Amino acid sequence: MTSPEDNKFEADLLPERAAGEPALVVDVEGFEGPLDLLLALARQQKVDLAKISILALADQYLAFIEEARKLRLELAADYLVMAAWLAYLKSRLLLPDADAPEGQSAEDMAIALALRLKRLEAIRGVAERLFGRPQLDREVFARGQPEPIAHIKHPQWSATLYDLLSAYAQQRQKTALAHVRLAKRTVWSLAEAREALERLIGRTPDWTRLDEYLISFVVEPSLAPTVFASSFASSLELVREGVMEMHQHAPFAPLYVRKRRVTENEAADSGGVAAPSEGRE
Amino acid sequence: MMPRLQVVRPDEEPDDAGQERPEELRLLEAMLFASADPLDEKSLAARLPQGVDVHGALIRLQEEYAARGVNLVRIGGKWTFRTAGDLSWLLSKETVETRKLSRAAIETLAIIAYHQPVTRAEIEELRGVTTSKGSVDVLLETGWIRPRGRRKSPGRPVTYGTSEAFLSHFGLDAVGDLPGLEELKGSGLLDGRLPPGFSVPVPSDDPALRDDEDPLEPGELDLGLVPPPERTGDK
Amino acid sequence: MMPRLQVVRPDEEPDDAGQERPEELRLLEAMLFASADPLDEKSLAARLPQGVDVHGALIRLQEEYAARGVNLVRIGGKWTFRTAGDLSWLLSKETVETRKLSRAAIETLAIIAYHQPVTRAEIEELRGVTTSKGSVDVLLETGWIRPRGRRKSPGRPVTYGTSEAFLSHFGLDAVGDLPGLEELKGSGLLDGRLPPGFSVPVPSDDPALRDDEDPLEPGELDLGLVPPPERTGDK
Repeated sequence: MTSPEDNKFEADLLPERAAGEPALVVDVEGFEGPLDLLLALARQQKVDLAKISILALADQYLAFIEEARKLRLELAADYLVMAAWLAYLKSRLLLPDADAPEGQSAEDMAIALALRLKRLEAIRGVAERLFGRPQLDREVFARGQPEPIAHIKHPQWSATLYDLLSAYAQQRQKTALAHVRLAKRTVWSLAEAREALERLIGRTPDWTRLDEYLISFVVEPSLAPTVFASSFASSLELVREGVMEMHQHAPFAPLYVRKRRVTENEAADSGGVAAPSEGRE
Repeated sequence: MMPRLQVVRPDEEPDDAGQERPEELRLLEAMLFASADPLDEKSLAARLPQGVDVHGALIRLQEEYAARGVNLVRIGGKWTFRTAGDLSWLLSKETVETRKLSRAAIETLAIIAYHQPVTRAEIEELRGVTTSKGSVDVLLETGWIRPRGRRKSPGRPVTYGTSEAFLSHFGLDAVGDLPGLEELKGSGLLDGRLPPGFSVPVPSDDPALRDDEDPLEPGELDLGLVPPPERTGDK
Repeated sequence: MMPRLQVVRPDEEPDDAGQERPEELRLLEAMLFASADPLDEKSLAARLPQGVDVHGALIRLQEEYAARGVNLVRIGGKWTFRTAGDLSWLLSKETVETRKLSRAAIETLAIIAYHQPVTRAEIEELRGVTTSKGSVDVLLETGWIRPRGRRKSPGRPVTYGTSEAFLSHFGLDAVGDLPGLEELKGSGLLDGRLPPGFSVPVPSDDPALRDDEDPLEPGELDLGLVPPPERTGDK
C-alpha cells in the first residue's frame, strides 16, 4: 500500500546530476541528523511537542528534503531513511488501515516519533544546563600547587621463632651428618699461608726474616704452630716452583726468604732444577 | 611515629576557650589544601586524632570558607577546595583554552550521564543518528566516561557510565545532583521504552553492575581507548 | 562604661566586626590558591581593581591565615599558600610493609643466635654453604643482629651477635632461653641420627667482648652497613 507521495519520493531518490557537477555531502546545514532536523522543524511550529501535528511535521520534513534534492545536495542516508519512513507514516495516517492489522498502528508510530523528539529535546535541555555549570579549570580551579604526600615505607620483617628453630635444627642436622668434623677449625690453611708469603716476597726484593713477618699474624698464641707449619710448607712449595728463594745460616737459625732472581748460569741451565745454589733446605 | 598534637595555638589566650578554633580545622585545612585530589571523610579521619567529628568539622570549615575566594566543596562524596564560582572572570585568563567539545559529544555525554548505564546503540537511538562513535571516543579521552560492562543482550554491547573525573569536572557531589534530573524523571523521559507513569529508572554511576550487565573481560578495552587508570578511577 | 566583649574569630577583623570583608581579599585568595607558581605583587595588582592597596591586603591576608593550617608566605618576593610548617607531618604517609625473611637469612640468623659471637667464615663453616653478604646485610637491616667486635685472628673478621630487638621480636627474655639440644630433640626438630659429640651451645649475648674479640674501631661500620641508631633499637 503506497501513496502517490511515496511513489514520487522513491522515484526521485536518485536525482539526475550532470557528470561534472560537484557532489556536496551536506549535513543539511549543520543538523545533527534527521531527528535534529525534525526537532528544528517542530520548533518552527512554535507549539508544545505534545500537541504537535506529526502529519504537518512529516509534510515539512518531506518538503525540506525535496528542496535539498532540487538543489542537488547529496543527503546523508539517515535523512533519506527518515524521509521514506515519514512518507510511509503519512500514508498510513491518511489512509486509516482497514486491512493492515499487523504491527503498530499509525497513531502509535506517530506517538513514538513525538516521544523520541521530546526525549531528544529534553536531553538537549539538560546538556545545556550541565555545561552551564562552572567547570573545573575553566570557571573554577583547584589548588595550583598541590603539595604531594610523601610516602615513607618502613619494612617490617617477619619471622617466627619456629622458623628460626627449625632453620637451626635442619642445617645443624644436615652438616653434622654430611661431614662429621666437630673439632673447631683453628688451622691456617696452606692457601692462606701461600697468599701471605706471596705478598711478603712481592713487597721487598731483599732477604726477609720469615718468623718476623709471620709474627704479625700470630695474635693468638695458640695459632702460632699452625701459622708456622702452614707457612713453612707453603714456602717449600714456592721454592720448588722456583718462585722464591730461602736461606738459613745454621740449623734452627732464622729462615730468610726473598723473591727468586734470575741469574746467568741459571739462564743457561735448561734443566729447570728449581733450587738455586745458595738456597738450601 | 606521629608527633604530639598541639592543641593550644600561640596567638590564642587560654581564657578564650570557648572561641578557640579547634585544631582539627587546621589539620583539615592543611590536608585539603595540599591534596591534588578530593579526599573522602574516611581518609581524612585516619589522619585526625581519634574521636573527632570529621563531618561536623568539614561542615564548619565549609561555612567558614563560604564567603571567601576559595570554597570547600564536596565532589563525588569527597571534599576539596575550589575557587569561588563567581570569580571565573578573574582566573580564566590564566588557563590554556581547553578543547571545545562538539555538539554531538556534548549531547552524547549528557545521554550517558542521565541514562547511564547506556550502550552506544541506545545513544544512537536517542540522537537519531548512527555516527556517534567519534563522540564516544572523544569522551573516553576526556576521562569523563568509562566502559562499565556489557549488556546482557544480543551482541553483548559495552555499557557506558560517567567517571569520578566527570563529577570533579562539573563540581557534582553525585550523579543524583545532575541539573534538571528531577524534571526529567518527572516527565518520564528518562526511558522511552516505558510509557510515562511506569517506574522511572534513575541514572547511576554505581560501579556495581546492574542485573542486565556483565563485567568487561579484563584488558579488552585497554587498546588506548580507555584513559589510564589515574584519570578514570583517581582517588 | 564597660568594654563591650567581642567574639573574635580568626577571619574577622576585631575593629570592624560588622564590616564586609574587602572583596580584594577574596580575589587575592582565589588567585594565590589557583596559581601554579608564587605570584609577585605586581602581577596580582594587574588583576585587581585600580587603587587597591595590594601590599596592605596581602599583609592582612597573611595575618588571617597565620593561625590556620595553611599560611600565606612570601618566597623570593612572591606570595603563595603553603601548609603550616608545624603540620608537615600530616603530609607524609608512613606505611609499614611486612616482608618475609629469606630462608638463607633465617638460617644465618639462627646460627648467629646460637653461636654468637660468630664471624661470617664461621657461619659458613657451620652452614656448610657460602653465606652471601646479602643475608648478613638484610639481618643488619632488621636490627636483629649487630656487629660486636673483631675476632683476634688473621684478617680480623667482624663478629656478630643478636640485639635486644631480636629478643623482643621473638618474644625471648634472654637469648639463653633458646631451646638446647635436649629440647630440640624433644620437640622433634632434631632427630636421633646425630653423631656422637654433637652439641648445641648455650647462647649468650653478653655485650662484654670475649677474650678473642677486639673492639670495633669507632665509626668503621658507619658506611651503610649498620642501620641508623633509631632503627636498630626499635621494636
